[in-house]
Amino acid sequence: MDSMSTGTCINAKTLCLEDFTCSTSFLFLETCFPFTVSATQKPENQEDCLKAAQQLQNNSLSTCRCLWRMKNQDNCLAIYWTIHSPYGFGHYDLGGSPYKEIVINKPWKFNHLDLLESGSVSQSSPDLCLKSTTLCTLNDKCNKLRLAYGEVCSVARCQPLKCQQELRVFFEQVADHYAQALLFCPCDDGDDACGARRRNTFAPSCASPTRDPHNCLMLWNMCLQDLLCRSRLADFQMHCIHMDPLVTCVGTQLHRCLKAYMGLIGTVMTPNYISNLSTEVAVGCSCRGSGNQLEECKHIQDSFSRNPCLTKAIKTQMQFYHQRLSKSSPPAISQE
Amino acid sequence: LYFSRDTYSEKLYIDEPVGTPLLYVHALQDARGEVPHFRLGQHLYSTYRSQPHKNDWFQINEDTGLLYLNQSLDQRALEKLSARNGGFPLLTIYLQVFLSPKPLRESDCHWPSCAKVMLSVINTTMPACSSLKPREFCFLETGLSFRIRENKPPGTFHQFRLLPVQHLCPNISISYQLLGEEALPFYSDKDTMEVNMRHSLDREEKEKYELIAKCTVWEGLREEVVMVPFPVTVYDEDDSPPNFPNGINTANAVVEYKRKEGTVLAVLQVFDADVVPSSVDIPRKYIHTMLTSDPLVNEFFRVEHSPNETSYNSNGSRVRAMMHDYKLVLNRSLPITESHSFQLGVLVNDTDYQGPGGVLHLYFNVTILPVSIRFPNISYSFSVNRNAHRYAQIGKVCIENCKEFHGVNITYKLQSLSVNCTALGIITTPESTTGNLFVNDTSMLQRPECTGMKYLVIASDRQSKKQSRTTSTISVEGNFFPEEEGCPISCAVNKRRSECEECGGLGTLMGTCQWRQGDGKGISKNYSTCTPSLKTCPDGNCDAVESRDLHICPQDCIRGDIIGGHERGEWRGIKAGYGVCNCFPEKKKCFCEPDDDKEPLCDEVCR
Amino acid sequence: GPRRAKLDCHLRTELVRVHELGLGHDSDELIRFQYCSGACPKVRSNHDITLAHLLRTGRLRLPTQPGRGSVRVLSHPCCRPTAYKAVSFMDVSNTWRTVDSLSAAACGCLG
Amino acid sequence: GPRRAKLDCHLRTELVRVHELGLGHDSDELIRFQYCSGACPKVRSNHDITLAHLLRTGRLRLPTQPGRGSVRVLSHPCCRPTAYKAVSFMDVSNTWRTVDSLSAAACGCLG
Repeated sequence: MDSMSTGTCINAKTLCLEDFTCSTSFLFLETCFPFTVSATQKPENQEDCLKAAQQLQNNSLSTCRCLWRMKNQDNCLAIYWTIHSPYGFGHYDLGGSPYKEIVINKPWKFNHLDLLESGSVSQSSPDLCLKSTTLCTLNDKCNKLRLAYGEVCSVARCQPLKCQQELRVFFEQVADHYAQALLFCPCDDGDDACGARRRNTFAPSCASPTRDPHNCLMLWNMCLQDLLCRSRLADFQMHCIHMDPLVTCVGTQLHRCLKAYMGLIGTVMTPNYISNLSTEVAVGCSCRGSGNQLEECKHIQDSFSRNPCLTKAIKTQMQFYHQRLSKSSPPAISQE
Repeated sequence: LYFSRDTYSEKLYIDEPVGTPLLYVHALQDARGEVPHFRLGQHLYSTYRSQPHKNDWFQINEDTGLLYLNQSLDQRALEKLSARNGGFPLLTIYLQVFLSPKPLRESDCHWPSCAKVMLSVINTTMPACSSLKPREFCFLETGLSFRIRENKPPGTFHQFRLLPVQHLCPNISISYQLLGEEALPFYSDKDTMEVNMRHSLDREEKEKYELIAKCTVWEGLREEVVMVPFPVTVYDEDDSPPNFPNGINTANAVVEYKRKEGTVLAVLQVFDADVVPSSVDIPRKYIHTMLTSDPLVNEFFRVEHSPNETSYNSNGSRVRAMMHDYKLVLNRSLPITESHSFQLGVLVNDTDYQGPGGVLHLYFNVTILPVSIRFPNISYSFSVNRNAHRYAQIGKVCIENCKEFHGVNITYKLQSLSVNCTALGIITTPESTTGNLFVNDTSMLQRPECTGMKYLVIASDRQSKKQSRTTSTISVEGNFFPEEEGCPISCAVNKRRSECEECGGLGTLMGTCQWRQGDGKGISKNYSTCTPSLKTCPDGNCDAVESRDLHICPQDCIRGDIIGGHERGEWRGIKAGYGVCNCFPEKKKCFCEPDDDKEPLCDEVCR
Repeated sequence: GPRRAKLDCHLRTELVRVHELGLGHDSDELIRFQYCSGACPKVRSNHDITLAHLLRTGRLRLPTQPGRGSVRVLSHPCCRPTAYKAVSFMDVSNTWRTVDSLSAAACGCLG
Repeated sequence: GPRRAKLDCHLRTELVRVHELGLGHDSDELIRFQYCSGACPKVRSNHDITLAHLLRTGRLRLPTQPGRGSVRVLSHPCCRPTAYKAVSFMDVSNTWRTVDSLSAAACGCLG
């Protein structure tokens, strides 16, 4: 078992299976939640599932997590949700995030930025979104991963599922600051071309066509059926909504919220800017036909379009990149 | 019984004394006489629900719903709880309050019979009263929102006082009220500071009350006012029977030329003032059945139900409702001989609605008219040039109303009435039920003795074998001139006007290809190309004749590679091209590039 | 030696703006256009030796192409791509487009 | 059509005396020397169209090769033999000689 998965749920499960009482509870729990391929039937009595879960409370399984870029992430997430599903606070509160806290602010630098600034690669329009696209093209890995999703998302060859998958690969493998430069590049007020590039750079017309938008509750249910989407949604809920009930939006929490926001891109709950000229974001769904669950539906919409911390995080990130990408930018600084 | 909120919240400082009241939960009755008993979940939770902790600190009064501190929460206790929070600082403690007498499973907490309590933990002791700002005496930042079921008995659903802060600072004088409450179905009691309903509510009259709560705090002579939103959502009950908007429950449906499966013949609407069942549950709850035992009707007709949320105006505010469309649709293509009229009844049942009138009847008066295959009483005459190449499209024949027909399988045939000269063929275009006459044998045209042709044109419906005939006379014009030697068989191969107009190709009417000069603006639909006939190619449609042979119009029919700046047609062909598009049908390949791109000069390779 | 290797047939990269490609696409995006260039060592086949000789001595008269200089004859293998790859970009209307076989992926001396 | 195909890559024949071959053989016998030449328009790819455009517009600056002008770049497949055949003749001392792979047997657009 590779080093990445020590301390993750994969490791915790291996230890558990070596212990008789632990493995009986865990294997029973696996039948409660059809996340693992092997689980077929579902016990009628949910009570036994809760008892089995409670027996594992002091086991390392109930505090294990997964890592963003680990190998066989799906297995790890399946184990996490097998343990955590009994404890939900109702359908619309997913509890904690399966992803382990990550140290974020490693100092980074755009290579070739000097090349761009020296003007040797002629830059006709100073539009910073085009500039961040160029920076990605000049970086081998970013260019390769961007072309990979670009091809399966482009017009006349769009394959929505493959497009979503390649988008996820892009965000999981490219260095964060390149992905964020593309996603949160600042545009001058009224610069429609820049805003249009920013809004289409992740091929929404292919990845999440919103011809007749789903009801948000249906979209939520679809996401919960998918292991990865459920995990990214729980991460977003935890780091962009629950972590700050008094809505203070303080310090590093902003950056972690952006990481969670980016984690949703490429799932059915892919958010995007609402227009070329706005930095407000929303997920593509409507609340028509919600019946008595209009409040829950509106809550899903508001967690993207009326989320003060998310809005502040995006604005802060744009100011940062404005400073980093504009001509007179100081030498590389680690980003707090 | 149901909670008036799905989440209650309050602030929690460290070392607040035992017995400190935290908040009241409120339950409203579904039926008079119901008495609520509140029970607290055994565990309290942090961010990670899988790490519940035994609840030693909080208690609830079973009858009044008052949540209070049973044991003071000190620094050590806080650290113990934080240890189980996955490494995050403990910001929130979650509790669960149950209503129903029989204990629900603890992990299954959701409205209406279980409410979440969110205590925002502040890692300091309670600040002195004097240091608190007026706002902190009045309201919390987490905001208020309430749920009241329509048609249920009125009751108390909120009390304004922030219990902990007013318990520790009793001499603060404070008052609350709802703005404009005189005209509202709610009122606030000055003494108990509770908010009550004057009477039960009707969602179909108003479903959202966007109220404002006003708090006034006096500190000595200074008076401070704080206002916050106080939204109340009225929850729906299926208490309105479905009805016919403007009373129409009958529609006529005539089937004539449009006999294709999927054709919508008529639509009837049913209005329902309720929004439950929601669009997810409607397929299960809103049932419709065709009241017929006639196998023909069941085989050839179906009813499609599509519910859409709508809204109407009710004294100044919008109220959501549902509009159900019932479409009568052809389930299979109807034979042209079929002739029949009947009334089809459809029963619509809102199974969720318990009262009378939950079942409605729709009626479709259906008339199926037979349709005849008949040529207009004219005989067709066309002309063809002796130099026309094979597949030149000479003209179209069409039975009466052919443009109207859908789902009817008409085919056209030719029978030659002239002995020494028969050069034409005919192909049917299914969508527009027309017959395309084209040159099929050019050798005949080149014989001097062949000066004209006469044909019998027969249109027949494959299913009913019904037929109609007419005659078509063709005059042969022009003198034959042998073609330029070495010309390609497809006009599309040529890349320049000169090459194009000196050659013929399959599909040419006069023996010479025609050059289309494009607008030369980037990748454009109007690209330059060489075509057998500007009328039919390229027009974005690989028609019945062109699809016979790729050499005729590869621009519209190519499925293979298109090299250079282009946009592919949705199924086939070149939708847009850059500069000149020319094709090599035998290689199934087309090129689009500006004409100035002559072959590169003989670069140094030649030395 | 290495200096010599630089001249041999190999993959080169040029940063080109999409609107410079000459395919009619309009976009300011940069793409990495890769192509093959460099010398192919003469394969001492009898045919090539004879052909080079006949060309050099002018013994071989080449029919000219109308308006396009003399017809091309090669007396050695040519440095050409042996594999291609598609390139994708966003055009000015912010639509993702892909052009097949636009960039060379590998080079070789052919023929 | 056939008239234009003559420009496309195909087999050509030239009657050459053996001593003109440049292989050092001495004989006045005539042999049929076959070689490949012509354009390859139908086999070009997007890569070729773009490369030709970049070359023509001067957008592609080619590094020069010492002593032999700019480095060779081909913006179209090259017309080269795809099969060879031997040629036999009697030299001045009336001995039969055979030169392997002297003449092209078939041509193709490569790369």
